Amino acid sequence: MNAEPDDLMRAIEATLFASDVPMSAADLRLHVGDGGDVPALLARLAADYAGRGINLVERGGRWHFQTAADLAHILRREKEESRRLSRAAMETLAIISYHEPVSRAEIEAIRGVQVGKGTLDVLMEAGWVRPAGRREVPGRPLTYATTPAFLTHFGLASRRDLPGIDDLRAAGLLDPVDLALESAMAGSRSDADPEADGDNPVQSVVEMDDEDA
Amino acid sequence: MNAEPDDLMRAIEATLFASDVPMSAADLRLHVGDGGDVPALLARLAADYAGRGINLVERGGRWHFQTAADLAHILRREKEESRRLSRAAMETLAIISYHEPVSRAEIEAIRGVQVGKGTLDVLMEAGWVRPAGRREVPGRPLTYATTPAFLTHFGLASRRDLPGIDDLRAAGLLDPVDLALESAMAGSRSDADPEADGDNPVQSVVEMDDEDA
Amino acid sequence: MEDLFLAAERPADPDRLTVSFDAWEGPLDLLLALARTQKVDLREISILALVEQYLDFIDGARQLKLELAADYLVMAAWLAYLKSGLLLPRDEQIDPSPEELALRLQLRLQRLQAMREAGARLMARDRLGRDVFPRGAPEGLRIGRKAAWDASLYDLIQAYGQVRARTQPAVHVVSRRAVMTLDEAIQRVEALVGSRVEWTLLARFLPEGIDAALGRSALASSFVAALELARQGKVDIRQDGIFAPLYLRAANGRAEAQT
Repeated sequence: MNAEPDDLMRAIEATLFASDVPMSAADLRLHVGDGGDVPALLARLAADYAGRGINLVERGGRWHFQTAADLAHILRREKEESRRLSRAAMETLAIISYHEPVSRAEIEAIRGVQVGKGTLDVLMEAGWVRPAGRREVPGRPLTYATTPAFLTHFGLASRRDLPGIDDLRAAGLLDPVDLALESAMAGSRSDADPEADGDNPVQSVVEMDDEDA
Repeated sequence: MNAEPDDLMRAIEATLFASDVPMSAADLRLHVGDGGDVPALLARLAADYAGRGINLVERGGRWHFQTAADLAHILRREKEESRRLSRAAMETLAIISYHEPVSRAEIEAIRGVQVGKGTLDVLMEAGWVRPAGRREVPGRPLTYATTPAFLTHFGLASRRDLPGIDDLRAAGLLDPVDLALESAMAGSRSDADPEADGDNPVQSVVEMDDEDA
Repeated sequence: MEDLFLAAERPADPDRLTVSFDAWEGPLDLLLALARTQKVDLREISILALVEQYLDFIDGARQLKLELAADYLVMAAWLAYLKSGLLLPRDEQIDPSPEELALRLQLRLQRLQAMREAGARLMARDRLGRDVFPRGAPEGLRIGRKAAWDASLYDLIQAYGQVRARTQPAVHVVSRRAVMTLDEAIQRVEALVGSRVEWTLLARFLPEGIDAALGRSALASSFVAALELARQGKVDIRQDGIFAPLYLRAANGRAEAQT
């Protein structure tokens, strides 16, 4: 790109840039006029842009600009976003992990609220839950189970490592909702306690249906 | 365009070229990575393209490629002209851009007529004007300001580039009438007094953040 | 616009006039158009001359029986007032002075003119999509967002604990709170008021030495009791102002009847 671009070349450059379709030398002449050697200028332009991030290329007699092929990867970036599971998804995952293989109807019976289809989709997309065959009962419901990736993510050697009901009770995690509500209302744990959010039973009472992830 | 473009510069060039919206340096870093002086390379790229048929321009901190202005005659598309702004919309846009943030009542005070409901709608639909919060005075009126798309469309690097804004300000023509009246009645202090600007508390209240682009 | 104005100045030839006030966006716009005909800088404009121009114009329009919007007439009235103020000898001081009003009008015209010019200059810039063009067919950029789900083992077991806790039968116990019932309070207040003729604070009717919770209940009940007794004509209630203390005494009639 050393040469001083002359007006016709600038016009060709701009026209190709602004056009939404590739253009032949004849198409270009309709815009920039007849007074010059359009093919030669196209060749010069192509040489100017060789090695840059943008290239001028010819395909079947039509010219267009495109980004350099070796840079395609930066135009399509994947970005990882850390997202928290919704409460519905978390509870559903917990039920599957404790009761697997378990059907959707069974999950709903345990949760006490319906399980949206999106909730299971999120868990499967996360790679933590898989379909685990059909149960041989009327309706042949699909059952769900956890995956090895689930164990890996939660740092478990096996499902037996999950704390049992007695452990949960001892940890206060089975406290009836009303009691938990009272202590939450007492205020001491509301703001400062980082777990208060997940803990807050008011939310689980109010939120009847699951918000899908 | 003499220097051999390095990889990061090529990546920036390709990304801006492929993008269908103007991009800030931060936007670019999402694609090209953090490992380089993006602003410096943008300046270098802009210099590379100066004088060509395509230019790299900055508008309100965001960069995009566009055709050179002097080539408008070969590229201009007549159909775009069919949707001309009404005079009311044009004046309202001018008032908002020179006075922002500005309330509807203030716009009406300058134009001497009510601002029709459609006028602000048209400007917001065009993406040039946005609501800019409420003014903390009785009635808490909503104020309006321009958007980055406004700068992009009108080819302004920042609001400081608004045509004649410095002259208008120096002449006191961006001051409210009451304030101008006061200083005119006071007589000795002329409108053009450069000190008047910083000196006057009324003005600093009315022009909330006139300076930021 | 200038043509329209000139036409309007010749009301003698009404057939030629097809003036529509839609051509102006309000009186200020019309004034600015008239001011331009003075062909001087707006700062040197003769407001008096402008006022006359406007009044003539409105007059002409009226003779043509054009329907004028109210705001044009309001402006005309205001300008007529301004004109008389500017012309009459000024012995009496009126506030604001006609000069100030004239200056204010001039400043408003300058501001409108400034914004009108600014708008025109803005529109004349090299506008994207009209004079300069973005790339015709950009490939577009894509950032694929891949969710990395975040959950800890604690979240998991806690969620399970909550599910179980929620589905366990809950036992509700309503704790008993000390209250004074309304019946109790009516009996008490009625008995204590007796035939008392002097005004007595409502608070005096509460039991002594009760705790705060019961005290609040007793106060609320006693207040309602007092209202009920007043309704029955057994007590009078007095309050000297909003939130002021309440006083009770035996109702006048009853007290008198007993004395």
